Amino acid sequence: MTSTVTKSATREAYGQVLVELGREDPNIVVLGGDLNKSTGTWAFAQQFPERFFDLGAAEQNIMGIAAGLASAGKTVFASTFAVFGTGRPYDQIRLSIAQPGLNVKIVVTHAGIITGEDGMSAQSIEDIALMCALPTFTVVVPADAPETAAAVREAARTQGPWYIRLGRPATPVVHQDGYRFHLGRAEQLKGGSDVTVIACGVMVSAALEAAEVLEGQGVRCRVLNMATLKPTDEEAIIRAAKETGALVTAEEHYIHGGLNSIVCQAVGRLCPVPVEPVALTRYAESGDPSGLLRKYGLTAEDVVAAVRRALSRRG
Amino acid sequence: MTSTVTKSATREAYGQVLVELGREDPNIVVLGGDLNKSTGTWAFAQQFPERFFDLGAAEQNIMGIAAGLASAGKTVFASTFAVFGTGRPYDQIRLSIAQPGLNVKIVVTHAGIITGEDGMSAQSIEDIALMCALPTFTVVVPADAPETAAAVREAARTQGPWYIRLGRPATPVVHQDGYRFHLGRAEQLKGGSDVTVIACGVMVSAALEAAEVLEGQGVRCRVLNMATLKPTDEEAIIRAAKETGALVTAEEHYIHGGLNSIVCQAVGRLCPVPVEPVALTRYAESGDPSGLLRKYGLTAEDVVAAVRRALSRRG
Amino acid sequence: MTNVKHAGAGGKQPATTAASATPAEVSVSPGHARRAEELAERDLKQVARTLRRNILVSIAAAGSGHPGGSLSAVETLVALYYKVMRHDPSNPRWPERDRFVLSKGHAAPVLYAVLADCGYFPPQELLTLRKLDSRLQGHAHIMTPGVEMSAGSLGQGLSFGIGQALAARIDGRAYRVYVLLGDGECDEGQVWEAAMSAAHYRLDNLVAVVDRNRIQNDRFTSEVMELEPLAEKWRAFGWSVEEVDGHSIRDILLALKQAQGVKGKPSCIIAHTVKGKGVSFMENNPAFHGKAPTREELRQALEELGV
Amino acid sequence: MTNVKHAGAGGKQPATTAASATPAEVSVSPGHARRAEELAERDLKQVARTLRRNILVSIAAAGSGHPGGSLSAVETLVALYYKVMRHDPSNPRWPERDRFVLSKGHAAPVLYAVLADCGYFPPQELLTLRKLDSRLQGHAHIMTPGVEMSAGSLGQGLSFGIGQALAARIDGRAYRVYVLLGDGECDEGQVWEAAMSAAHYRLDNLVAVVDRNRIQNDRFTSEVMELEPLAEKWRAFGWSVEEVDGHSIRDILLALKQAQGVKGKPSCIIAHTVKGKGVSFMENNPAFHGKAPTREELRQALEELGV
Ligand SMILES: Cc1ncc(C[n+]2csc(CCOP(=O)(O)OP(=O)(O)O)c2C)c(N)n1
Ligand SMILES: Cc1ncc(C[n+]2csc(CCOP(=O)(O)OP(=O)(O)O)c2C)c(N)n1
Ligand SMILES: [Mg+2]
Ligand SMILES: [Mg+2]
Repeated sequence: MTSTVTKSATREAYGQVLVELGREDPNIVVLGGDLNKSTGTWAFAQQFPERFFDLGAAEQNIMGIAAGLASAGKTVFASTFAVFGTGRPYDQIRLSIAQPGLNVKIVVTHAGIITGEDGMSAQSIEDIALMCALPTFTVVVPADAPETAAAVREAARTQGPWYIRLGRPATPVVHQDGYRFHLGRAEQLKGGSDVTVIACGVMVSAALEAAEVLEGQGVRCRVLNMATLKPTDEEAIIRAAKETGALVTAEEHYIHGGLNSIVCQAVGRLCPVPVEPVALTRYAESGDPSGLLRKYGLTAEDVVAAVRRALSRRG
Repeated sequence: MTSTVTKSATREAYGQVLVELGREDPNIVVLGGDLNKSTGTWAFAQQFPERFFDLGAAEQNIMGIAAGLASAGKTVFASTFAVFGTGRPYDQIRLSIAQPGLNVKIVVTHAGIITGEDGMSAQSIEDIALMCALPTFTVVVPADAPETAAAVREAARTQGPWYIRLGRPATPVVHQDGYRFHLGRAEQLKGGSDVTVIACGVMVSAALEAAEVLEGQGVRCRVLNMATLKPTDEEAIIRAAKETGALVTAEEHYIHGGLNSIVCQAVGRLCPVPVEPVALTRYAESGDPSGLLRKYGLTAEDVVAAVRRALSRRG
Repeated sequence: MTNVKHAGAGGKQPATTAASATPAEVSVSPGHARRAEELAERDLKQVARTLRRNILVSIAAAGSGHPGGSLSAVETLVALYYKVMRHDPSNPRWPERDRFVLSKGHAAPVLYAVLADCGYFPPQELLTLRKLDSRLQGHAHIMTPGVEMSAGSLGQGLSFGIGQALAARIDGRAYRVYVLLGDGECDEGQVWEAAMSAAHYRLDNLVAVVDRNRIQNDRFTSEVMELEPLAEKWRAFGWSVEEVDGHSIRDILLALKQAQGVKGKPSCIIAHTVKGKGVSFMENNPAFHGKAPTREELRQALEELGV
Repeated sequence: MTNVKHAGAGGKQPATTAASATPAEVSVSPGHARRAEELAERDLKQVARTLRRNILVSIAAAGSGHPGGSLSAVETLVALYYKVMRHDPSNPRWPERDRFVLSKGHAAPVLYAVLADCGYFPPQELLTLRKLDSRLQGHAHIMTPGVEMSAGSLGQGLSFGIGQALAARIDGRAYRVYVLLGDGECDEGQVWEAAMSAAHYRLDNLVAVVDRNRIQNDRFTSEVMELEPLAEKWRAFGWSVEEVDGHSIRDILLALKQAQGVKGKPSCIIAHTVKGKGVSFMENNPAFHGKAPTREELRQALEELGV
């Protein structure tokens, strides 16, 4: 990736949209857990104090209150860090929100290992697995700030429980401002017929970078941004499987229960082809984000290597 | 399945072995959460009161205490119902047990929809997804009571965190007493070269029943009992993929993050073949176990139908 | 005191008496359909007996379920649904309704019995409890008309009720929120997270009733996990606390009335009750926390209840 | 009072004074290696200053971290590690050691500073804090010699400590368990689950210290989530409670001694502290909960500390 890449933090985009939504829709209520200056909800809290509630470091209570507010007709955004917004209150999300299908949007920040120096306790690498295991949830992992803004707006418009996964640091922007988000539809960012890389979140820009490198080596690599993990765009996966014959998945998540899992299940049921994973296989540690991405195998070079493996296995 | 099938509850087998282990090893400590008369831990509690602690309905605390005991050298068995032993204390399991890799065995009962009349809140259909998302955990879903006994013994012998998933009602017995459990190795219960059904838990007996039906129709169906979901016996999966060309997975679990997911990931990486799932696709409801299995598509007939689909797609 | 809409028009409904009923039949309170203001204490006691009958009949028909904590909560629900809460069985989602949140979702049979008796659904539906395709789930679920919250995993109802109470504040609505908790349920940390936050936000439109029947799933609460001093815990968490005889409808009504006068903080009513109340062999017996009566036990129980 | 093994042989180690140190250097307490019994109050104050320096230097070197809650806890850790706890830096897993559990794992820098000063690992390693491949993780993790528990998600340490305290009981060992909690951390329900169970099991070998610095992540605790009356909460949960000036080592030692005499129940010490203690612009300033000082801020801070 060249040094002219624009970077922007998805959580900042979230914070901005939340304020706009607050202005447009008096029905929106925001809940936080003593991390509002970090998740982007602070601006909303300042502008709409009567529709903002800080519950402190008590995440189970956040989700239960979110459910109660939703049952009374509110559109609720509940935000904290990914670890504290998924695993900590999982049973509450399941029983109070997912099973009755209430209108709660859990928007978390600081997901993945790019959370960095705080170390493994703070690095959520299993949240996609957890949230996709809730049958009624929509699960979205935006690739960048513009997609975050669009997805948050779509969430506010759509009834039902949503999970949106955001990161801490500024990350490369791959979309234009005003980009339109299509729920449940994979976005083709680059055409190609030799192989397809399906990526989500911060790995989308790595996939694009990898595809550029591969192009220079004569490999026509398709790149799909699978921002909506659930409901899954199986059609796009199958089209890619049929048309390119081999897939690579790239995600900043543990290998179990995330994007690789979803893609492999779709092809297993509909069109078996080789699928090479780029994903985490263990807990990481403290360190700077880019050093961690390198050490734990989540760079553009790792995507290139996976593409090479996939190509060699292509039927 | 003929009416001569023996049935036995896995949780009862667990309770018995726990008492034996308590006698053999003074280092074993058992924790419960006000469900000891249901999980099978009550006999241990009666015989070894100084090594048994009931923490009431406070599952987060159970897991934290388990970790502390393990850090002081104890082999800890922590038991409650599957829902309350996974999702409720997930963050505690992750941080206090999984990340430091402590020697805690979480043995849950009342997993799956066969929990029955208590309804969807009590029916754990996502616990395998959750527990397999913890990189350091061993995850075992025994097929019946003898396998439960053997797996629990193996857990006590082996350092590190384990998850063992048991059920409520008496379920068909497919193994002899004294059966030897091989951690991380799929067990071939029936040979066959046309197709393979890979099953775990209560679906193993359904798979065997289905294979018998299919045999009568001239289909030679291999049956693997994948009791250890993690670490995964990829070799057995790949052998089955290569030798039989099509797979069916059968699990009493939501389709995301369970056995189908694991098998599809393995074939995607190593040997792409069609994989047809038999699994849940939504929350269930109150009802008798067999009625639920029928309504939600987890019977031997459903396995047969999946095998037919797999065969029609076989390369 | 209240603007009870639930009874609708004043027409009587057919009463089923003990004499004419077989154990498998459910009863309807004679006169339940009159305007609730007119219900005298004697009538309410009769309603309570009918509810106990229907709890037992429905659990027996299901073959599983939780009689103990359903029976102990009968008077609390009678006080709320027949005297205090503004609600409308013909419009379960009426925005101005007072809310009742059953946090201890395993006590669904008492809630179903009340809702059926109030007219949210036909009483005969009680016999479908816990059966496949029924609207009456083993643990309360919002699919049932009149049920506010899906429950079953303990400790979650108070948070949910706080959400509803905050919504009332935002929307400037006058409704009040009542949450019923088990005592064993108070083991759960989420209850204390919720308690702390309700005080922080000064939710005086919120009342928690703790069914202090001294028994949880396996054993007595003092054996499993000591809760005392329970009232002091709630007080230290910033709540106004009253302790009452949870089988005296009059006491409960007094405490509920008092709670309406408390300003700037939420109210907790610790209702001292007997688990399995009304059936000799279930009373104070942990074995009947989660076990259905046999047919013979049901017969004996109904005989004791005399309804 | 204690059988401190940590100091090992009595040899002195090279002292680094403020005058000679650049901001990036860590200090070693002059005389820390003498037997702790001999450490006078004046020496302990010097140790505290050194620890503050090392906290700031290590966080500044890392470029991120949590100075506020590390600085407020210094005196508590000094009292425990230098005067009260039996521990052996050359044998971190000594089975008879007293346990210190840092529940508020983000305050790892104070624990690392203490452990390094005691000799668990070389003080220079403090400069690797939060860097790739370091043993000093951003939140305390058991990979570090002397760290009992992996932390970082709040609310989990008291349960962990209870497990260790129960193990002591089972094994008939005399060790005691000390758990340090943040005040904001007390929002977490797990803390109250744990508190209830520690009282139920009468764990008089367990002490919880709450660092009552009145600030949590974003703001003051009274703004985010009111905790008062905090002492009454712990009392209502069955604990013996003392409140002390958490920057008076003498007061903390007195309370710890008193806790040793409490039988049949666990002890809670509420240590009233100042978040960011010792650095004027960090004191009582929520902004320095989780922000590293700039190079210039570090210089100024070290100047203020005079070490
Ligand atoms: C989170 C959770 N843990 C455990 C259970 C299992 N359980 C069901 S009822 C019960 C006992 C509840 O006791 P209490 O709250 O006193 O209810 P009551 O006596 O009113 O029936 C338990 C532990 C549960 N439903 N949820
Ligand atoms: C479960 C959980 N929720 C939220 C956080 C984020 N967080 C980190 S520190 C902190 C504030 C803690 O305040 P306090 O316990 O008072 O710590 P101290 O003032 O001693 O630094 C929060 C909310 C966390 N680490 N864990
Ligand atoms: Mg009770
Ligand atoms: Mg604080």
